[in-house]
Amino acid sequence: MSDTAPFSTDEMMTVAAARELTDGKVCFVGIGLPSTAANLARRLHAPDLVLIYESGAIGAKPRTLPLSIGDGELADTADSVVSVPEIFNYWLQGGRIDLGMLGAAQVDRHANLNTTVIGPYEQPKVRLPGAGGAPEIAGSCGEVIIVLRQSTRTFVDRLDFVTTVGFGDGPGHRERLGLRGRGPSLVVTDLGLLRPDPVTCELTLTEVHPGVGVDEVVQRTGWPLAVSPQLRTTAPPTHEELAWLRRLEAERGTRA
Amino acid sequence: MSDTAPFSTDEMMTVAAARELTDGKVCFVGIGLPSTAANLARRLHAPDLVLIYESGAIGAKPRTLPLSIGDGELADTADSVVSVPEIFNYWLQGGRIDLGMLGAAQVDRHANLNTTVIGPYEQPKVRLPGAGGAPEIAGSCGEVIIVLRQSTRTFVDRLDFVTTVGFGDGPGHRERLGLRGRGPSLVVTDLGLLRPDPVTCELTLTEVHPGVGVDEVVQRTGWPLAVSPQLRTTAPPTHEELAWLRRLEAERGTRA
Amino acid sequence: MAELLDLGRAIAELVHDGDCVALEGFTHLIPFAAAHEIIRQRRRDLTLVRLTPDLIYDQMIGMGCASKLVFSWGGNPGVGSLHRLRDAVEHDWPAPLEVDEHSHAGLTNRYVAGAARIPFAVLRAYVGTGLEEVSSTIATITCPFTGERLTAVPAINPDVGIIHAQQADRRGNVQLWGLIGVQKEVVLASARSLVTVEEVVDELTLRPGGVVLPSWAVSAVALVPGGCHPSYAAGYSERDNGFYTAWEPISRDRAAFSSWMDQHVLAAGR
Amino acid sequence: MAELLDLGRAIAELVHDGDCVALEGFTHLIPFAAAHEIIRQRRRDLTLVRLTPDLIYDQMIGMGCASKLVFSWGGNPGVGSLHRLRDAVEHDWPAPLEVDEHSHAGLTNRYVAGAARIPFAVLRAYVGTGLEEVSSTIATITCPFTGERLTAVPAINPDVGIIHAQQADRRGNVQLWGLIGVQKEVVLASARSLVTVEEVVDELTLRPGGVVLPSWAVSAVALVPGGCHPSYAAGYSERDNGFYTAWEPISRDRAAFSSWMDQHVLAAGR
Repeated sequence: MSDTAPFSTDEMMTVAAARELTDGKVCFVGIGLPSTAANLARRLHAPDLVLIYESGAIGAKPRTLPLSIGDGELADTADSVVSVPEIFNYWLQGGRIDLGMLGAAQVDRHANLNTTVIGPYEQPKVRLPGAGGAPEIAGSCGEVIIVLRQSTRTFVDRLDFVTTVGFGDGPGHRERLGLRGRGPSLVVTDLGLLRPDPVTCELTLTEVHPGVGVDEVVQRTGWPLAVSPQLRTTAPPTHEELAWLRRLEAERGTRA
Repeated sequence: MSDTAPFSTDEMMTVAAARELTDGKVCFVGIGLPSTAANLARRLHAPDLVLIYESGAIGAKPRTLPLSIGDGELADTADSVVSVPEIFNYWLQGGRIDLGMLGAAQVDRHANLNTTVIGPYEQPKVRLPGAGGAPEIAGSCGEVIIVLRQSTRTFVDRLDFVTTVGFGDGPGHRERLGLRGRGPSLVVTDLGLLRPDPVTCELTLTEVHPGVGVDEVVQRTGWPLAVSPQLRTTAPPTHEELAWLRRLEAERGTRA
Repeated sequence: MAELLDLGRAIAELVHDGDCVALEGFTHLIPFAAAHEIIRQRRRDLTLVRLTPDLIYDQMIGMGCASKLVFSWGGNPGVGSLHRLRDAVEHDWPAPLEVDEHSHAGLTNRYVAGAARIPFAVLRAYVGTGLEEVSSTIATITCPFTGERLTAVPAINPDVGIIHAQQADRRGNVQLWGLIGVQKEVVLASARSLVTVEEVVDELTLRPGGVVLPSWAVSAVALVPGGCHPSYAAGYSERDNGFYTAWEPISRDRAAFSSWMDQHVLAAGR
Repeated sequence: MAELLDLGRAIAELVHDGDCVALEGFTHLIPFAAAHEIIRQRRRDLTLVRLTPDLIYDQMIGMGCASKLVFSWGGNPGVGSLHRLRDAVEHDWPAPLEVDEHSHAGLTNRYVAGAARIPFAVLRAYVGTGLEEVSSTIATITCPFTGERLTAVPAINPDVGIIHAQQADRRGNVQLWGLIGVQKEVVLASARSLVTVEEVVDELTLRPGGVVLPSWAVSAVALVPGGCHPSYAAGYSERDNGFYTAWEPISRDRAAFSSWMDQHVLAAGR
C-alpha cells in the first residue's frame, strides 16, 4: 500500500461497491452509501449509469450527493419523474432494473436480510425500520449488492426475521418462490467481499480488504465462513477514487 | 308551439338531453350528440358542469364543439389531462362520475344495450363498433342517459347481443351483479322520453315530443310499450336553446 | 439505448410475420406512417392490438396484414363504420379475422398488467354482458379478503409496441404531451418498441403535461415528421378531419380501397 | 367542490377520533402543519397510514394520537431511528401501538386499489418473507389464466387523506409538482381529503411535471405557507436537513420530546 493514501473502511466499502457498477446499468439506488457509490461510479468509469430512486426520479444526475431519497436535486436532474406506484409497478416489478443495492441489520449465509426486528416480532428488543423497498428490490432487480459492516451481530447464523429473501434456504429456492432476478451477487463489508457460491448459494469470502486477515473475517462471522481457495486482496482505493469520493462527501447536500 | 321556431328531431333530442345535465354534475361524455348536449348545457344552465372525456381530459371546457373524442381543444382547455388507464381506473371505476351518456344500435325494455353485432356473434350480419367505454360507464356512473332514434329496429324485444347492462332482467339484477351506479335514468329518442319504472325497471314513455302521437311511439317500439298515466309533452326548444345549439353546431371543429 | 433508425429499417428489424403488434394513440398521435411501412413490407399473420382500430387498422386489415384483432371500439370516429374491418369479419375479405373483443377499461388494464409484468389485472367490468360469454380472456376472480367477485383479464405483452411522439433527443429519449392515452403502457408492455417522432432535438425540455420515456426503455426511434397524419401531434399539426370523412366512400368499396392504398401507400415505397 | 378553510376548522371538520388517516408525501411535501393541528386538537385512537412514518408520525405517535400504524419504512432518513415509534412498539409508551407492516410496493398498491375502488391489488411481493407470516393483509392469489401464484393486498380507503401541495386556485383546484409520491392515490382513496398549500393563486398554470387535482375531488383546501417544514415544497422551500439531525436527541428522550412538542407545537395553538 506504499503508493496509496490512507483510507477509512467506509471509503473502502464505497469504492468497492462503486467498482461493481458498470457503465450503462440501470440501478435502483437507496440513500447513504449506495447513493454515494452510484454517484462515485458516475464520476469515474460509468458516466451513463442510470440512477433510479424509489421517490420517483428516473435517470437522476445529481450534481452533489443528495441528503435524502427525495431531495429536489433528484427531481430537477432526472430524465423523468413519475409517481411512486409507477416506480414500483412499471419499473421495478416490470423487470427494468439491472441492479439494486441494499443494507441490512442482519444477513445470513444465504444472503437473506433482516431490517424488521431484533428479538421476537411481537415483543421486539429493537424495532428496526422495516422493509421499505427491499423485498421487491431483491425479488425483481437483475442482481443485488448488499452493503453492511461485518460482525457477529450482523452476520448471523439465523435471522431474527426474514424481511428480504436472498437465496432463501439455498439452491433453487428463488425459482420455487417465483423471484425473477438472479438475487445477491455480492456482499461488501468493511472487511472484504463475499459472493454466493455458484453451487451452494452460500456466501463465500472472495476478497479481503488490504490489511485485513482471514481470521478476523472468520471471527466476525456468526457461522462457519466459507473462504474461497482463490482468495484475493481488494485493490485499495486509487488516488482518483479517493479524490472524487472525498469531493462528493465534502459537497454533500450543497446545491451545485 | 306558436311562439317557437321550427326545430329538427335531432335538435329536440339534444336539447332534451342537455336539460337533464344539472349544474356541477361530473359527466362522462362521448363524442356526437352527448358532447353537443353537454356543451349546450354548459352554455345555458350549467356553467360548472364538469366534462370528462375517455381520451383523458378532465374538466374540459371546449370553446367550440370537438369533432373527435381526442381533439386537441379538449386537452388544451382541461383542468387536468391524465392517461387512459387513470381515467378508467381512478375516475370512472373510482365512482367519481355522476352521469354518463350512451348511444346504441339496440335497446331493450330494461335499457340493456347492444353495440356489438346484428345477427349471431360468430357470423354477424352487421359488425358494430363494439363496447368502447359503455359497459363500465353504465356500471360505474351514478346514472346513465341513453340517446338513440326510436324504431322497431332499435327498440327490440330481445337484443342480438348484450354489450352493456342497464337493468339486466329487471329489479335487483344490477345489485346481484355488483354494479355500483343506479343505472339508466332516462332514454331520449326522436319521439319522446322514456324512464325506468321505479318498481319494474321497465322503460316507460313519460313524455312525447311536441307533435308526436303516443300511437306512433308504440308502433315504433318492438315490445308492448308501457305509457305513463301522467304522460306529458316535452317543452319545445326555447329560442335561447336553439340559438346556442345552432351556434355550437355552426362553429363545430373551428378553433376559437 | 434506443437506436435512431430510418423507418424502413426499424420495421424490418422489429416487426416479423406472425408477431403480436400494438400501434397505439388515442385519436392523438396515431402512428400511421409506421403502419404504412408494415403494409409496404407485406407483413402477414399479425395479431393487431389496439383500443380503437380506427383508420390505421382498417388499412392494415384491408391489406391483409392481420389474422387476429384485439380491440375495444372499431369505428370511424364521428363518421361511421370501419368498412374493411367489417368486410373481414362479415365476409372474410381479404382473409378471415379472428376477434378478441374487450371494453376500453378491460383492454386498457390488459396493457397495464403487461407493463407491470403481472399475468392479469383486476377490475369491475363485463358482469352480465355477452362479452363474458364469447371471450376466453375474461374470467371471474374472488377477493381473498372480502369474498367479493370481480373480473380478471390477462396481461397483453405484444412482441412490438409502436407509438408516435412529438420529440426525441439524439440519445433516443422520447417526450410526448397532450392526450397521452395508453402509450407509456404499450411501450413498457412490449418486448420491443418503436417510437416515430415529429422532431429530433438536441435536448428535451420537459413540457407541461409531458411524459418522458427514457432511451433505455425503447428499442428504436425513427424520425417521421407528419407520421401520424390524418391523426395529429399537439404542437405540430391539426387533425385532418376531412380525411376521416373522405375515408368513408374509399373504404366502403374493395376496389376503391385497393386502388387508394396502391396509389398512396404502396407507391410511396417504390 | 373543495372548501377553502382555515387549518383549524378543516381538521375539526374532517378528522375524528378513531378515524383512519393517511398523511402522505415522500420526503417532499410532508404535511407537518396538518399533523400538528391534529395533535393540538388532541385526536385519539387514530389508525395512521403512511409509507414512511418519518418525523411526522414520530410526533403524532409520541403525542398519543395513534392506536395503530400501517407503514412500510419507519426511520429518520439518513439519521437513524424514529425513537417515539420505537418506544411505542418496544415499551407501549405513551400507549400500545398495533402495527400493520408492508413493503413500499405493497402499501403503494393498497393505495392504488383504494383509489380505483377495487378491494385488492395484485403484485409480485413478499414471497418467502416473514411479513407473509405476521400479516393478515397479505394473501396468495392464483392467476385464472396462467395458474401462476401472486400476492394480493387489500385496498386501503382512509377516512381522511391529507397532503401538502404548492398551489390551489380560488375554486380549490390543486397543483403539485416535483416528486409526486402517492399523493394523488391517497386523496382519491380517501372518503374525505384535505390539501394544505403554500399559495392560493387566481389561476393555476400547468407546470412541467405538474399534477392537478380538480376541486370536486378534494374536500377542503387550507392555505398554510411553510406547512411542510422540515420537509420541503419544490419551488418554495428547501429541506431543513438540520432539523432531521436535531430531532435525533430530542426524540430519544421522553421528557425532551414532550417539552419540545409543548413548546413548538402545543404552544402555537394557545
